[in-house]
Amino acid sequence: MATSAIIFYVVATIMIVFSLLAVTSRKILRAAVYLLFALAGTAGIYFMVDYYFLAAVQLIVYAGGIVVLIIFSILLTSHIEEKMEKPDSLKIILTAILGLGGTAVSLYVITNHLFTPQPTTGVEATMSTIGEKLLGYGAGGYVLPFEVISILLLAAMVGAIVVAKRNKPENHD
Amino acid sequence: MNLLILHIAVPSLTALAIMFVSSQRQVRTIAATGMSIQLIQSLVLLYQFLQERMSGNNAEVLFTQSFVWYPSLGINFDIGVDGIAVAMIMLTSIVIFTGVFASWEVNNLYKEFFISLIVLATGVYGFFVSLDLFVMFLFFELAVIPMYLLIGIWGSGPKEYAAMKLTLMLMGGSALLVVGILGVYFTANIETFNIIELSKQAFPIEMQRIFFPLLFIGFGVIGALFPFHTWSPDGHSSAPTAVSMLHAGVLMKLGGYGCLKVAIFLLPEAANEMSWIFLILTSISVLYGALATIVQTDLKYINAYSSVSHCGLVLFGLLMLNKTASNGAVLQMISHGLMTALFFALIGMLYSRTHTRIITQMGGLMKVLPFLSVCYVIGGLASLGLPGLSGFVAEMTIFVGAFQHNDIFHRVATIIAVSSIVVTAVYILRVVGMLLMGPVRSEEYNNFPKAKWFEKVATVSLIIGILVIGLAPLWLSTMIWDSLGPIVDKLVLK
Amino acid sequence: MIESVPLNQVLIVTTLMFFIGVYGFLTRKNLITMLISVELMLNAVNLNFVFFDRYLFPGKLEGHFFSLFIIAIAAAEAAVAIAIFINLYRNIRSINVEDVNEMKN
Amino acid sequence: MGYQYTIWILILPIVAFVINGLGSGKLPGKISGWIATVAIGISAFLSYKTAFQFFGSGSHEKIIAVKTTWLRFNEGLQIDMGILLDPISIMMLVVITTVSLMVFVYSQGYMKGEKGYDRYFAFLSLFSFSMLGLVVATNLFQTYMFWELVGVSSYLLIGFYYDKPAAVAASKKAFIVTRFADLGFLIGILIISFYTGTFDFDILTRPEAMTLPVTATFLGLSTMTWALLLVFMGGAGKSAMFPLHIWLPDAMEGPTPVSALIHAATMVVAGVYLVARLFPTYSVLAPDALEVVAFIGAFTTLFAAVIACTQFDIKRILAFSTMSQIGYMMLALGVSGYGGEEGLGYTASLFHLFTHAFFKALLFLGAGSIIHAVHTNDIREMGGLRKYQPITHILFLIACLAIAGIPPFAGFFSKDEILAAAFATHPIYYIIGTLVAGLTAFYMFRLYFIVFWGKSTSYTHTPHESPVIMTLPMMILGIGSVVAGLIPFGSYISSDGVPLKGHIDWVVATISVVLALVGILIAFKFYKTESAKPEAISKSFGAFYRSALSKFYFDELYIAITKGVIFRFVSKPLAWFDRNVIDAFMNLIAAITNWVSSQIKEFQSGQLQKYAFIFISGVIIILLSFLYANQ
Repeated sequence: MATSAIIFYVVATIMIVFSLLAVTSRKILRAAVYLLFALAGTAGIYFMVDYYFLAAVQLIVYAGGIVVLIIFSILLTSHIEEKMEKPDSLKIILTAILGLGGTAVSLYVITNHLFTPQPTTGVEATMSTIGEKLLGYGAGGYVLPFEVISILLLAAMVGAIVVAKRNKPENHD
Repeated sequence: MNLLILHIAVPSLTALAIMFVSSQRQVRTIAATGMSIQLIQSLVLLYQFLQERMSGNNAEVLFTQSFVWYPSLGINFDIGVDGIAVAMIMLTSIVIFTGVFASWEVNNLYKEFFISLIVLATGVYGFFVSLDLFVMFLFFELAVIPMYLLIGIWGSGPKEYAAMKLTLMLMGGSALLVVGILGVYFTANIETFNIIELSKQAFPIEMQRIFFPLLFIGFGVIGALFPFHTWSPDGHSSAPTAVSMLHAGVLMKLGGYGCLKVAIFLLPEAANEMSWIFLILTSISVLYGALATIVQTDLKYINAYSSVSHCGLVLFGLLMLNKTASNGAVLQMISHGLMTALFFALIGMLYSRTHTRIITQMGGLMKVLPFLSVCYVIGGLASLGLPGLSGFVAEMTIFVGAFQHNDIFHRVATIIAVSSIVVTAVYILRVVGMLLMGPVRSEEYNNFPKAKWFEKVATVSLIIGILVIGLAPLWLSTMIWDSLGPIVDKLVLK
Repeated sequence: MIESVPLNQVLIVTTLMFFIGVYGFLTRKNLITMLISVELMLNAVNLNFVFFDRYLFPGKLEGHFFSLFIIAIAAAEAAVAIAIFINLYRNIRSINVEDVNEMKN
Repeated sequence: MGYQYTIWILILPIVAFVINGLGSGKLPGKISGWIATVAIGISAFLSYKTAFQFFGSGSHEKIIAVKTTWLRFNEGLQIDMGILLDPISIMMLVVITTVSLMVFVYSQGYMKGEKGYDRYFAFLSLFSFSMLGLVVATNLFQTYMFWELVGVSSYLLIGFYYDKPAAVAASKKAFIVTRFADLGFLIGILIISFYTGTFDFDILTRPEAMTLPVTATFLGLSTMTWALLLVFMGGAGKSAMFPLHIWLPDAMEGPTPVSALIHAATMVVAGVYLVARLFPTYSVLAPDALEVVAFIGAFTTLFAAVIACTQFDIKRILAFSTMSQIGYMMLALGVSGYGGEEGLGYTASLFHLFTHAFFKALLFLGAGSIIHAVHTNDIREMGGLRKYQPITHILFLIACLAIAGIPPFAGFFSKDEILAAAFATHPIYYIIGTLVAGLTAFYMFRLYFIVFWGKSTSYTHTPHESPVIMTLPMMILGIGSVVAGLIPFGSYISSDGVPLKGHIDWVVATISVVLALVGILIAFKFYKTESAKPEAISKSFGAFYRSALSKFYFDELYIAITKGVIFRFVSKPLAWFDRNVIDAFMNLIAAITNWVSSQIKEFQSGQLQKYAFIFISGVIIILLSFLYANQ
């Protein structure tokens, strides 16, 4: 067995375990931290498939941005020591059945489907290629989605500020 | 310009014009003008139609025109009329014309009232002129929806209940219709909703067995087919005068018309095969409606139940599946339309004076309101089938046609239906006796205002219609007969 | 890794991750933990894109860019969501999903 | 010379109806009466002209004077409007126009100053039109149409005093009972048309031309017999035959001239006319039906005569007498054969119809004259009127003698023929007929003696003789009652169109005249002066007398059936059923829908996680179904 395969299995196991912990942990801050590990594992896999830029973005935005954001919001809204109440068992069972069923169906499809790679020659995901593609407006260029995402981010930023900002006292009755 | 498009355009424009004026005077002037134009152009249409037929134009439908509307599904705005449609349009024009005059004194939200009323009429006209099943259905719905508002807002008594019940039951019928229409459309698989085109298709009998009942009951609900008639008494008794007139006079006819031109026309084998089931239902409805009328005390209930009986006769005639009886059924639609409109108009006028519709609380109106009473008697006599008035022509054509059937079952059913004429006489005379005759019930009756000019216009136009058909029925009967050819011949051949 | 681990096996990992996210989304009551579950699902989808790209269409970068954009959108989403949560907490002193029924009725 | 002008016989009365009807309340003074009278007068003149032209020509063939298609049912069946002239229709034209004219003139005096004067004449004109249309009908359906119109005019005229509850009830009853009979008539027409494919009298009354497969039977009788029986039911309804007679006595609520015209001379004999019109058909295709006609006729004649002996209302006595006399006519038709001497009954029946029209109209007009003078219908409140009303008295006496069958008055000849015809075929019917002849004489003279002789009652107003406008028509009818019997009727009207030699059967005549004289004598003894004998005799009959006085309780029976059974046990439950079962069922559907929706409303909980759960389940299910479909 190749080393890379072993590494993959290890990383994959870590990701799955921490994902499970993230959705089951009863301490909310811990859940956030487990999420961080799962995301970091993902970044690791990106490295393994040679998408270094994506891996970096994953680490910066997800691990560095979103998780921190989540942790801050937890700190703002919850007591860290407080244990969340356990969801009722009926709900857990039903949801587990649903999840397992979904998994089973998906796995059935995945294992039974024969994937045939397309033999294409193309570009490597080097930084310069990514940059050219991202801002290219010729064939295969992504400038339009890039710009759209920019606007979206701007809008989200404005929106977040508007929503989260404290109402002025005169409006607050 | 095609006269048929004008028939849809004029009411639409009238309704639009009403939107821009405000005073009651202006509103009703516009409504009356629009509907008078409509009446005149219907007469022109009738004249032109007869002219065309006389000059030897034997096409199935005349004045056809087609506009592509939604090509990918084959929906076209196809219009065209045959003799039956012309007759029904004529009826509609008379009834809506008189309906406007009968609602001359609507004071509450009069603008909206007239708009709804005329939109309803537009739907009816559209239904009769269109040849495309989809468009037909569209107009059918257009006619049903304003009914809800008209009863719910301007009605009396438990009006919300009645409006809801009526609309829901008719919508239930519509639901069956949609299924039936789509069934026909997809089975034919020729990418068109045009009735004439569809009628040339041979539908497999298994499919017909499924969709014929759907279409027949779907239209039967609005034609007051037993046991789907119960919206009729509640709806009519709560509806304002003009709405009752239009509803019983015209809207219920959409049912019979649809049964003939859609259900029986498109699915003749199933009609042949299954007519007996519905024949039993309609025979029941004829006699049952009449018997249930005898004990009613509310004038509108009386008329509603008698409508059940009379409209039962319409479907009964159609189900005999021969030309004579179908001819009679169409005649009966027209005759009943005029008659029942007259009744409802008169009931409204009497109610506006006595403020009750319970016949046991009234009496002796003949002395104080001679004009209206005489009109009522004429309507009653037409209803019980007096020769010289329209009811006789229609009923006798149905009975004679039905009795020519070779099957003993059909003849027995005919005898059952015929016996309703006695029951009809009983309830008509009961009403006339209690309501109009006898001593004047109360002192204040003497202060009743006499019939006003618009009331006279309304009743007299209807009575003229009744008399014309009753005295000289041959032209009308021939006109309908010619148009029945394609429909009924198909039944016989197969 | 591409040569040594077949596509089917890597997809198993993403599937598991996705449905773990679903499970969390459906069982958790705290809105923030629900957000965490959503992030898990998004992450699983991202991985799928990357895998399909690398395994089936080597040399093309569509999957790569899709993932990139998804990460960006996820960031935006998280920002707005957390803003809403905080506002919500301010108003009803709770970020329990079952308590959020102000707009019902 | 053609007969096209006969159309005016029909048009004039209807024009009078339209003018009077539209101008109701606006026409000045008595102009409406004159319009109607002039119109019917011209009609009468034209009828006489037709009669002279037709009978003068010597041929008795049917003539279709006018014919136009009114409504077409299918290729074979159609309703024609036309005028058929043959001996019986012309005879009826003459009778109807004559009696109508007399009644119209009389009414101008009788109805003077009444409210609704123009309405009255409008209705009368309508009636004359309908009745004339009925008798000249060229086909069965035209007959039916005018039959209905006659019924409606009768309804309108009986209910003329519409603010009198009794009149309203009577008119309703008359219409509904006859309508019920008409139902039979209509079904009969339908059956006939089904088997023969025609409504035309021309074909229907040529038995030799009919080759119909009368194979179908029902309850042992051929369907044609049933059809003709049903047609007879219609006739029996209009002619007030037992058991459909109950409307006629009540119909006397109408104005008296109306009773004279409609309920004595013309409309009530329409049934007889109908059977006579279809007589060849009856005779050849359905002799069984004729048996029934004879039986019903015989029973009614006796039944009505018995009741007539006990009544006290002058108009009701006359009404029962009318029933009894029409029973005679039916009896004669029923015992008649087709053609030759066999057909004596047919001739006799129509002869009696003819003479009866005169004397019965006269009796009613006389009764009207009396009522006009004393303002009551009850003969117990009358008496000694011969002093006050000499002209009425004489004319009434003539009419009584005519109806009693005393020679040489009109009734003698026709009644003798009937009895002779009955004697030739059915002795039982002959015995009944002769018995009734005696009874007739008795009750008519009972009436006569009580009213004109008897005790002299003290009147609040002194009775006076009626004005000339009323007595003149009575006189003309009186002349008719005397001489009508002398017409050689058989040579004009016979069942097969071949003239029948009329002769008097002296044996039969003697017996019946003797019986009639006995009847008159008894009446004279009992009622000439007041005496206690009638009281005693009626006591001795006990229950029988009481039930005859109450018309054998038929009214009560009918009310029990209609009010009790149909109204209470059919209609009421049906109406209840409609509201509480069918409608409730519809409401139940609505309620169930409501309930279901209130149940599933829970799905719309606003709970995000539930939505997501269902959403994901849905996705999985769809996936699964795709998988399943792809295998």
